[in-house]
Amino acid sequence: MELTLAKALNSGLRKALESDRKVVLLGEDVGRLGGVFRITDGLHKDFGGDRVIDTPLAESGIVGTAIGLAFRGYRPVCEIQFDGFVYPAYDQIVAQLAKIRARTAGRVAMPVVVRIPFGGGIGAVEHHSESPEAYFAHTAGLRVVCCARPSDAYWMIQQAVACDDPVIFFEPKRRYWDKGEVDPGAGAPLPLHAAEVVRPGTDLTLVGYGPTVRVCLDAADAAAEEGRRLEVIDLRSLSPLDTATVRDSVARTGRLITVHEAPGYLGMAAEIGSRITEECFYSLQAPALRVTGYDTPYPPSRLEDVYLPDLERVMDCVEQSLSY
Amino acid sequence: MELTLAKALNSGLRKALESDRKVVLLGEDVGRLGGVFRITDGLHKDFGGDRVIDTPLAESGIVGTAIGLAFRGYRPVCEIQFDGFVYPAYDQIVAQLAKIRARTAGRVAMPVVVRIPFGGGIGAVEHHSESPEAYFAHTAGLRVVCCARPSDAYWMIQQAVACDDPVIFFEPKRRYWDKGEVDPGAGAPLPLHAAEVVRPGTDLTLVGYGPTVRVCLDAADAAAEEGRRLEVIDLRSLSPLDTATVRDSVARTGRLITVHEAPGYLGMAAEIGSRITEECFYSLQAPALRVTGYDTPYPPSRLEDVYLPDLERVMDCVEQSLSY
Amino acid sequence: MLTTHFPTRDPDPVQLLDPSGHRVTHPDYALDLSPEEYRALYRDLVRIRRVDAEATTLQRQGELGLWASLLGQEAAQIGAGRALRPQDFVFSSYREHGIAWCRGVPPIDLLGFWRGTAHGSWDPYRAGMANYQVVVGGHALHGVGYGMGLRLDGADGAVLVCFGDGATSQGDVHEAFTYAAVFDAPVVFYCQNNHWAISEPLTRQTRVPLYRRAFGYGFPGIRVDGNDVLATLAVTDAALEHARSGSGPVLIEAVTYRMAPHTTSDDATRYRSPDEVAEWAARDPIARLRACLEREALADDAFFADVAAEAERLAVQLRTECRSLPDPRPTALFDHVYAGPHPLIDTERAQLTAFLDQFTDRSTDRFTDRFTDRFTDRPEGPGSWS
Amino acid sequence: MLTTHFPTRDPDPVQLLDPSGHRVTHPDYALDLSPEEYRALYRDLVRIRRVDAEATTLQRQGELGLWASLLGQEAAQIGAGRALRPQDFVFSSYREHGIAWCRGVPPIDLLGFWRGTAHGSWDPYRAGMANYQVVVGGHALHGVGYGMGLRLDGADGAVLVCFGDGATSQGDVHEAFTYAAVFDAPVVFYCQNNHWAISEPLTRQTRVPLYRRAFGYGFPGIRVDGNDVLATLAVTDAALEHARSGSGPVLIEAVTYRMAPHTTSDDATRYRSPDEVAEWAARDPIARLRACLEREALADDAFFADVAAEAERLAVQLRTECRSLPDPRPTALFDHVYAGPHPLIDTERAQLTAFLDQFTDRSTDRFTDRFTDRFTDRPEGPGSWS
Ligand SMILES: Cc1ncc(C[n+]2csc(CCOP(=O)(O)OP(=O)(O)O)c2C)c(N)n1
Ligand SMILES: Cc1ncc(C[n+]2csc(CCOP(=O)(O)OP(=O)(O)O)c2C)c(N)n1
Ligand SMILES: [Mg+2]
Ligand SMILES: [Mg+2]
Repeated sequence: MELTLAKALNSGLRKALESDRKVVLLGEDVGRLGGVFRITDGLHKDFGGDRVIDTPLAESGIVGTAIGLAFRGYRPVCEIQFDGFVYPAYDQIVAQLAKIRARTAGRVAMPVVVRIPFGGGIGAVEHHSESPEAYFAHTAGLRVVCCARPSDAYWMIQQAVACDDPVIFFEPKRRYWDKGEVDPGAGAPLPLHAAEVVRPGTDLTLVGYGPTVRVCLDAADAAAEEGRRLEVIDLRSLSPLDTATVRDSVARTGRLITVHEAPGYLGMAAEIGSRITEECFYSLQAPALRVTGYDTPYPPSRLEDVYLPDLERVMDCVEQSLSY
Repeated sequence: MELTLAKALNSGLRKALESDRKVVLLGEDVGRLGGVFRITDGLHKDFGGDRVIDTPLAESGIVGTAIGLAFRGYRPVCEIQFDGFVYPAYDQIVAQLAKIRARTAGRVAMPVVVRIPFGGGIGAVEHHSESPEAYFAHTAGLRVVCCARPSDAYWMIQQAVACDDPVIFFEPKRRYWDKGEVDPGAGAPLPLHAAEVVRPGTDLTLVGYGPTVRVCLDAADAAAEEGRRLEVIDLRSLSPLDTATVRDSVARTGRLITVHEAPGYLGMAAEIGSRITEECFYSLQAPALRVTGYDTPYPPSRLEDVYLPDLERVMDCVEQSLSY
Repeated sequence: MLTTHFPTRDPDPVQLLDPSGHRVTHPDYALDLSPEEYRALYRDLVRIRRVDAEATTLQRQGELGLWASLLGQEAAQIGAGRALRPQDFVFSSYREHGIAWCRGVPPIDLLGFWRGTAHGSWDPYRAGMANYQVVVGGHALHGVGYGMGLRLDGADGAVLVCFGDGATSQGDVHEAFTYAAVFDAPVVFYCQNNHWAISEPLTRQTRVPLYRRAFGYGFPGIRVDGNDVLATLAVTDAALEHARSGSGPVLIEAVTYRMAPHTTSDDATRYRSPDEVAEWAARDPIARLRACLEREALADDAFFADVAAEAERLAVQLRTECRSLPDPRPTALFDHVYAGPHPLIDTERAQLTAFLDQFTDRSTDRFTDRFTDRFTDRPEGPGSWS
Repeated sequence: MLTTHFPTRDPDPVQLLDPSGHRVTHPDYALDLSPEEYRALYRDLVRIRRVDAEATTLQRQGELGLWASLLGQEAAQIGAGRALRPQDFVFSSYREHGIAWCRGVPPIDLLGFWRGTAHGSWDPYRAGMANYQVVVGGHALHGVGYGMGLRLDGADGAVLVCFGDGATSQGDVHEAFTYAAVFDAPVVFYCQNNHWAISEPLTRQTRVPLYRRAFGYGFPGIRVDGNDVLATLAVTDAALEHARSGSGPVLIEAVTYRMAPHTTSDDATRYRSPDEVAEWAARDPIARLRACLEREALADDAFFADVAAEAERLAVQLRTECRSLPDPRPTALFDHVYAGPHPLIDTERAQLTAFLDQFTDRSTDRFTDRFTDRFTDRPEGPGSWS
């Protein structure tokens, strides 16, 4: 059936709540309102206030109590309302959630999911359009994933909930209303941490995730008109990285560009570039390049189109790569 | 005169307090105790409790009130007692301190220094040996620096205090008791954001900062015995990066290894590797390599010698680089 | 000086004007206003409500990305705002249009934030008020630090820190209380309890009235009727004076109600009953003051007509100004990120400039089209963006 | 059920044994113990003090990296610990050796943490107690979440969350209070106010007694004499019962004193007076109970001699066990970071193994030397590492 990405997440969460009574959702406004993006719409009504919990307005509290619930055998799914509001929970995420399994020598599992709608492009005010994924991907003990399309949203959220490790789950908020085919009967097409070649090509590898996958696909379309065949990879997992899929692609194409909205300096593209260069040193015909947000705070919305990587900037970078 | 790194910081802070009455220090135990590492020893006595402020035990409070003091025209220097305790202040640092200048269109300056003793090797318990620098270096609006030797400690802390932007100032805690020459009469030898070639060489560039500079120098010594001349760069500034100094070196040596204690995944070495590879694509004879902490939580202290990059691991990597 | 002792029971919120507009007295808070002052308060209330309504309309018409209405909270804000003196300083959330109004912030400067032309459009030092804070509770500690600075300077002012009922749950607000108490910072914490934090009722933040928190830190906590502009003025005035005189912080809980949805993106019918809204509509702060002015013959029909006309003019002007608010240049991205030079920023600015130059001579053109339909272009879908 | 009303003045801390060892009564807290139970408490106090002293010695001898002594806080911890039932669960900081003792954690399992062989050496589920928390206040919310889980399960237990006076300043502790109050979580917050947070006196955290905080959230707050093991037992017992019965959280402030430096790395003479320490030495919790046992003829000399001998045996055993605590294998680094497979971890484990294999057949040898003089090797210099 055809679903929006938002609705696919909603269905995936419903599935998770149905399959395991230890699954609970918690966050600000996730109950009667169904979340400000309606990702939990209807779940409070159907599963009740004990399973879909409206919390006080305190993010450290959301993650901290989720940790305690996990100690007690629950599988909490936290919603952080917007990317820019995850920082008050940062200590609980990086110093606690990520480390408790190791601290307790594996005796205490932390099957906690932290959902974060992220990225820009919706014309919002300050702190509502950020891309903080690198802060989490750098943290040992966490798994970090990001869905880009409805089918992945549906399956990946269920895989994240089923995972026995903490998963930071990024949702591309400006793609919530994108539609796509979802086949609930089929079973998850890929493991949680696999990248996917979403468009095969031979001349250059474009890596994106979340909101930039579509930007990459558009660039591949545009390039095709000029006779360039770009391969597009939807990274899906930001930590651990599916190095093999990217490596195999770059080994064939000899060129790599990573596209993300987060600032470039120490962003995901830096890790991907470094790692792939180590592994594909002799096949690379150009340095790994990146098209990213600028190294500035996310600007007021009237400037976000300048800030966000778009078709033209990707094409510009493709030219640059091909010119080596 | 010869000073320990700790004492050099202490003297630098004293200088800063003397030169500008708007400079105030604040943190846990920085007053009568002089800080758990004695970096502020004697300053409370000499400048009083209004300039050297013992705060409640709350790190968000330390940075948050420092921001308010900066709003009022002060130049606060915060001490975070240990690396692992900076996360409760993360929101104030990345969502407030880093962004207020941009938010206010330059009308409000944020000359705040956040000092963080960081890194391992002192046999401490959990959360006392971490290297969180990448979390800050990825954040636009912050400047991030790290001293490695007493002379730099003395000058860089004064430069950081004099800087009109927020500076995250990392101090290599296991080097606090290292001694070195400091010449207070001379004037700062380098700008705050310059890297320094601390040992010239021709065969390979080793980049370190903070605690790993000495590891790199030891490796250069060891390599010299085998006839290899390694160039060692003390990075000093983690954001912005002194790309020119590293690039010029790598253009000559053709090989680059970055060494840090933080986990490798999305660590500083990823950025340095990516950026230098972009700029030196044709001069690199081997991929940029890295010797870093493993991608695990910092281990219990009986394992830290395994975890920390040391001479042998660096030499191993040098061999690997030279084998290309 | 205000009391810090335990109360033995929760007192009624301080009131100087009852819901039907009768002047009442309170043992602790006197207020002696001239007829002009009464009228001035009324004018403030009406004008800021009109500004608010106009902004809501402008949002509906696509001129603003979002708007957070203060409807229902005018008295809570004008009372507090008019108690401020020039030497005071304010740190607020995103809904304190009435406070900003009292600080002399031109209404158009409020709109830039919601239109997306700037994160902060006014000069905090000129207004004596920081730009809006979006992170709930994020500014409370800034207020305390500013207050510590006032004390170190031996200066006379106080700080007003405004936040909502929801914000009281944030760790930072607790740390602000703690630091303020320990350092005797001259800070008045002004909590507008409007009963909702987006969809969450007060009971999701607390079991007991919020003013009580103060006792746990050893400073006075006062509950005031937030729909009574005389009471909010008198209480805030006393609290600021307490703070300025060196006695440390005070917490005020102004009990009021958010009549509008959380923001223009919100659908409040999903979580609250029309009955509740109607109940609070009957306690309208403007109607209450008007009843008093009429009863006490402090104002005549001409005055009310005049105020209405003035408010209308203000709205027309605001609309015009809003529509002509210029978009920032693309490279404004890089302005003000750092005070000093920064090689990465310089490189990126140069890259962007060169990139834009490919498209056109005038580097803004590339984006002009997109900007024009920025908000109509917005992705479809339900939501309550805050 | 405990009261949540405002007190009209700060009551004296609850006491059942006065400083000279007389049994006194308290209107709210009765305690009826058999002679065996009195003696058992005494034995706990003496044994845990001896364990603590031995650990301090082991640290001085280089066997531990650090130790945080509970000296002076034995009654605060044993009283609370003995009020716990098997169905309860504890989240604590790094100094709660007495609580851990009562939970049946073998003393050697405490030492692994301080020696650096493991971050957490005991099984939290077996002990009913989480491993030590180093981030001050970081565990308070875990306790509340666990308590929310107990409620969802319809289970009977309660949670004891232990922290210090310094920890009350942390935002997380406030959020824990807030969540516990809103969700009626069965949590007893047990604050050992030992008057110091490293070098900072209580006055740097609060203007008023800490137990008062509870009133701001609408749950009971109780101040108890933390050097009176009968009082801490009775009060904690009542509070746990309150929580278990579904009435929600309680805050206990146990007023005590940290007789030792903050940790073995600290030099407390830099910031506090010998007089203050002497004053509290006179209120020693063990001497107090012993005076009572003697006065009431609840124990004889043979008993005291027996307890002393038993404590001594415990110390000798602990020393032996500590010295033979094995170091972890190098690749233990990678154990337990993730539950499931993880390619990066697998790669790094393989790299480390290959790297170590270069040096020796048995991959641990390379590090054996270094480990041996790990703590003597430690960098020189003053410090108060926590
Ligand atoms: C730290 C943080 N978390 C979440 C949000 C999203 N958010 C914006 S306003 C709001 C509710 C605020 O309620 P309250 O404090 O009562 O203020 P009010 O909006 O009622 O004036 C929320 C949850 C935010 N802005 N900041
Ligand atoms: C978040 C955090 N900040 C700072 C520290 C360093 N530190 C360790 S113990 C301590 C003092 C704790 O005082 P208190 O809460 O009173 O507990 P006590 O040590 O007296 O038992 C400090 C500042 C820490 N462990 N965690
Ligand atoms: Mg509200
Ligand atoms: Mg203490």
